[in-house]
Amino acid sequence: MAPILDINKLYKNYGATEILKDINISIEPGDFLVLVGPSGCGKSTLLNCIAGLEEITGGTLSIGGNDMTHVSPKDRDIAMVFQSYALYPTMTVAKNITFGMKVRGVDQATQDAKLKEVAQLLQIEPLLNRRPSQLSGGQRQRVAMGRALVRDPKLFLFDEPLSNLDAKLRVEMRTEIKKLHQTLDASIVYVTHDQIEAMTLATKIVVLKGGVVQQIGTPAEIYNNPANLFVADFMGSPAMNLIPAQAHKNGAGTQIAIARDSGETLVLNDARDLALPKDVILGLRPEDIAEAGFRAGDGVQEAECLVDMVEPAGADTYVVSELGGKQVTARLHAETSAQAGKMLNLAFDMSKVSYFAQETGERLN
Amino acid sequence: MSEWLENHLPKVVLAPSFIAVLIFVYGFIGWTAWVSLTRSKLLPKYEIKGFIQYERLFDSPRWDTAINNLYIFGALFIVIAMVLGLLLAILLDQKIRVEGAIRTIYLYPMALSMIVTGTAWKWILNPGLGIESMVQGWGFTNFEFDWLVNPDYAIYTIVMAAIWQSSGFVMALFLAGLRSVDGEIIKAAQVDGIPTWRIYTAIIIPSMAPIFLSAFIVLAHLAIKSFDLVIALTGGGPGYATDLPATYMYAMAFSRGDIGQAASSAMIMMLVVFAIVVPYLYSELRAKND
Amino acid sequence: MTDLSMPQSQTEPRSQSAVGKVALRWLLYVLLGLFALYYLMPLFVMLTTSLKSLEEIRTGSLISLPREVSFDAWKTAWSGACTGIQCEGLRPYFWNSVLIAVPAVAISTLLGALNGYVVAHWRFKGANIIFSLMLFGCFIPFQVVLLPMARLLGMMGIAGTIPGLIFVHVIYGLGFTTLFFRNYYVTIPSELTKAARVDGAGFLRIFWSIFLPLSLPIIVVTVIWQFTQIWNDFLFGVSFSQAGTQPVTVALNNIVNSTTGVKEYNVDMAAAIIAGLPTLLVYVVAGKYFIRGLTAGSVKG
Amino acid sequence: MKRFAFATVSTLAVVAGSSVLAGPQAEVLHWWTSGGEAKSVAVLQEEFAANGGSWTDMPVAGGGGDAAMTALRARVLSGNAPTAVQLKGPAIQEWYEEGVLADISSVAEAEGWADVLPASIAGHMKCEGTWCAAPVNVHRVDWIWANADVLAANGIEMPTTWDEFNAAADKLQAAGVIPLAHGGQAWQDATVFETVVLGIGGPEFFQKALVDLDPEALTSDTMVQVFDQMRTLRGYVDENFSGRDWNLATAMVMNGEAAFQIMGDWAKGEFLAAGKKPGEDFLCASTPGDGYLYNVDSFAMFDVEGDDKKAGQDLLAKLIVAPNFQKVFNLNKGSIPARTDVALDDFDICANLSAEDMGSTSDAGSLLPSYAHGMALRGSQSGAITDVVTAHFNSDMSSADAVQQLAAAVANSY
Repeated sequence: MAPILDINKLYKNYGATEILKDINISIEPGDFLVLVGPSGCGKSTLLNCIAGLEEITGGTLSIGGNDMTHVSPKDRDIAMVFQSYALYPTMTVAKNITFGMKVRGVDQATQDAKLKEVAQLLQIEPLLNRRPSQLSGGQRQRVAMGRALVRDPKLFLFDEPLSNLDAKLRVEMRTEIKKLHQTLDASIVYVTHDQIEAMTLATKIVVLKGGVVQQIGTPAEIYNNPANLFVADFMGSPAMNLIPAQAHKNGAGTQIAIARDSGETLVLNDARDLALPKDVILGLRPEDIAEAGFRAGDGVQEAECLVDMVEPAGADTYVVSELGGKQVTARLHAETSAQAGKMLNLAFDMSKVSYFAQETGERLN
Repeated sequence: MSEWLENHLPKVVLAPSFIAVLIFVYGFIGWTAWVSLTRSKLLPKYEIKGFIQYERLFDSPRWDTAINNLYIFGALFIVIAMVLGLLLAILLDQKIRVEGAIRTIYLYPMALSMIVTGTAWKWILNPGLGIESMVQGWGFTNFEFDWLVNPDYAIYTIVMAAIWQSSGFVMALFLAGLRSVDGEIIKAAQVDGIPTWRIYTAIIIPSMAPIFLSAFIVLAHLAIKSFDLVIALTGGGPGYATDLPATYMYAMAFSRGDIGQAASSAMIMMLVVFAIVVPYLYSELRAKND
Repeated sequence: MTDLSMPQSQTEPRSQSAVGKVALRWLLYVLLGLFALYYLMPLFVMLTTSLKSLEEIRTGSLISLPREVSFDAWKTAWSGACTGIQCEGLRPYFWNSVLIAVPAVAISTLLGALNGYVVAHWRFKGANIIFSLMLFGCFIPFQVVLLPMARLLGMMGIAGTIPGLIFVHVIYGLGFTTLFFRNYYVTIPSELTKAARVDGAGFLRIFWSIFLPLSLPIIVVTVIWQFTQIWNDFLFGVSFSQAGTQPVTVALNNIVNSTTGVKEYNVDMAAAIIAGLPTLLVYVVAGKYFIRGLTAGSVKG
Repeated sequence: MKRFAFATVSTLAVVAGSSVLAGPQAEVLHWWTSGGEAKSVAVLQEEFAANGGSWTDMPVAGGGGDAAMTALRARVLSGNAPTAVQLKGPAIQEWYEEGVLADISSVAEAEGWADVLPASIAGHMKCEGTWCAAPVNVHRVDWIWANADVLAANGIEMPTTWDEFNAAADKLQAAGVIPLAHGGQAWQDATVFETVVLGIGGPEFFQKALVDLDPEALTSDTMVQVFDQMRTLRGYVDENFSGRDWNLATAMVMNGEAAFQIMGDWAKGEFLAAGKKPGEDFLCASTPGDGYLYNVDSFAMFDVEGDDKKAGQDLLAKLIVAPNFQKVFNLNKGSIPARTDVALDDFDICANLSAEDMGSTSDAGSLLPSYAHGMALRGSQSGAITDVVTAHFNSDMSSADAVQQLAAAVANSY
């Protein structure tokens, strides 16, 4: 089966400024692709290019196997949900949802049937005769989705649809979108700057920065094997610990030395045979540093560290310690006895460590 | 074909207006520039004779008066109309019971042309007929208000009538601005115990900067175009003490049959407009482009 | 935001503040009243004069109330005053003005709306320059364009006709109408256009179904502005009309301005008020929406 | 002009749409719009209609014809000129030089205009030897009007020299009467000015200064004296004169507030309208000094296409100068006929005086064109002079300065 969306060597310039550079993305039917990155990374522009709302400067783009590079939005068989919802203010909810069909000359009976179906699905039947100004944020969000769903397109595009909602509603709607994706088996491209949204929703994530793709992969790949320092830092909360260290070949494995302001150098051993340069950045997620005795495995190594700060967070307690000139966060269980200013024995899971080159930030292992 | 049309429709829609403006504004400005270099009298002629018309213009004491009047009139009119407009807007913004009626009263002069109201103003300002004689009739025999007939002050009566006509519109602009200021900021200021007048001077008025700009432009354009007003009120007199560039130009072109001279004065006027409007356009488009 | 004095008054002794508040309130109304007098004065003079007899105007004070109210002058102005060899008052010219103003307002408003829509939401290369050039057109003194315009109207074969006058008014109204609509439309989020495009609507469909229904406030502003300008225009009216197409302002001028004839001030004033009635009416009826439209449009909060 | 012929024809079709028959046609642009003036023109329209013509009225009032001239320029430039236009003085020749006037010599010769019109007036109607305009009337400009009762009460005779006038004015001022009713509008200032030039300098000086624009005359001592007298007159005017319409000044004379007014004979219409009788309630006399300043209204015919329009022009020209119209029109308007062979029995004493003086001054060579009313000079020159006159009258400019400025302004006006 042909990929539902295939972007090939896409470039986008505004005058002399390059907004997107050499973008290559391809997704299969039923994929949920999330474009994630900090603001200004070009993710919304890329979405607009997919929608045909922006002309692309170079490259090709096909949807459902058809070349759509220069096709106008209305002929791309897509539907889009916007950050501000972009509901037509003078139309009722029902008219908002059926506007697209009306424009396309769909007969009234079909319109009514589809409207009913979608209204049911999204539970917005009581709202159909209201105007957007009479709706709450969450309701508007549903209507906006309804407007997209009713079209039954090949590809759904979502442009930061949850960012205008409050925290609780955002989580609810997130779940709902995920459910919809599963029930409809729809193909979706979804833009967000929220890495948690990306992780929870995506079947495939594209991390963008400065108009360049940093990494494409499943959420697990992105999380566990970030392709560079940027991805490592951007994805996950609290962020991955990135610690300057020195690597030495040590028999079959690698010896890692981390300088400490207080006390002697911390020396850890990675059993993996890695060809590393001397100066590296060691990346380790907070959950891969545990209190000694709570984590076991081949790669686990223990070391005494001075606790600078203890931050209870309900389910977990975060402990911060200085390593290699950085504040390193460890995620401990809630009942830990760690106390600020005291030494604590920590267990480092060296099998999970990522190494990055100090100069380029690229992943080394 | 239809694909092309769909893609280019915006340009196609804008094109007729643009072409019209190109011809009927810029073409005509060009025409005027050309004629200003000729010795056209009763009807335009197209044989270029150099800058003689500009020399004549700058030699004319009447033109000097007209330009000076434009400065006085323009500055006073714009400043006072703005201050008054703002003041009225603030007064009207205090939950006035009959706001609708008062607002209409302030606004209506904009609806009437000066051909209509000029005569009434002439009478009101005339010392023998209007305010002066009325107040003297009340027993204040020393009361004097003879600006209309005093060559040194007549221009100020033009300012008065012009303000009468336009300040209501400025008031409307400012009132609209006041109504659109975010209420939360004001509540916050009130909670902080800031006095009302400080709230206006420190918070509300500064946030209306764009309206000041719009009001300025509308007023500046009225000031430069002011014509009916002068004709109806003073006819340029006493003497030619209240002549403005627009009336000067009209007199030259249509009662004197000196079209070349009129064209050169028009070009100078246009330069003044240009100097005012271009910075505005620049800032306007800069600000709203993002 | 209007009731600014409320929270403060709670911090002061009650009675004192209440007195001060009432006094302030009175002062406010007195001020507003005084300004209202200033604005009403000319209208008052015109009204009273129009109700006096010519004899009373010659002998009495010009700004006193009429001793005897007479509507003869109004009747004369409407249907009897001479505007040349015809003495039919303003009536026949009124209709000319309507024929000129209504289409000219409608066309310039519609074009302004389309132009504003393009400039605000379909920006293409050079759109801003085009817009600036159009805006500058607002500021051209009309005396400048009279002669070349006359020539072009002649070449187009519409000199002296009502279509010719409509044409002129539309051309020189475009700058302002475009400005009004553009400033209003830039406040409408561009996502709305995008959503509609994805929904399959084209340029005109989006304008018709989405922008036009949203435009009522700014249409009111534009119509008021244009109607006032066109109805009150004298310069174009006198230059580009001929016998039979002269607008009401030219007729008014013919009644009011006599070089060597006897002046009937009461008729002059009555004629002036009659000629101004449509615009006055528009302001009185639609004034409220005018302010509202300005709030919605050119001013962003 | 040929280029625009098709446009002209098509627009004319619109105008002419109302009358299907191709009788004589005329669209007449004039600025006689109100009261007596309009009724006077209506007389012409009736005669025109009685002769089978159809008249389209195109009145444009304002500014002594300024607005009408604006409209005329626009009409001519658009190739859609009116058939006949109220034009006067050198403006006729100016328009002729633009090549847009029609030749009506055939009518003039058939009707023998040359025999019935005074030579100087006929001169205004000719362009390079051909007849191009038809005179309607003769207004005398150098009139002084007085309230008979006020003069009698103060024991004053109508003044015949400016010194007498000044003496009378001083007397009146002492008695608490405003000596001179005047409206401070540029053209009224100019009207007074030219009568002073005529009175102090005499007809020859007037010709040199205000017709030939001789620099020597303009800067002469006589001219300084003229400005001195203007300054003196300024002292006789009440302080509210600025911007006052001429008819309000006339009203001041009528109700005894003021004694004199210097104004053309249209002021008579205002007296008559108020029911005053010449010779009894008000007096008329020529301003101090010799000579006669005339202001002749006339119609010029513009080049138009179409036989019906040309026929209209000929008919119109014929009727305008014909004795009947000359008489009826001028009875209405307060002026006197341009042709000298009309019986004046029905006219009042002021008109008779005017006609008498016209005859005698014509013979004496002191029948002169009024500069203030656009009879003597082209627009730019007369305008330049008026600028100085009105600036002097409305400020404290010295007479010496005024004379200098006058010469400079005239030099700068070509």
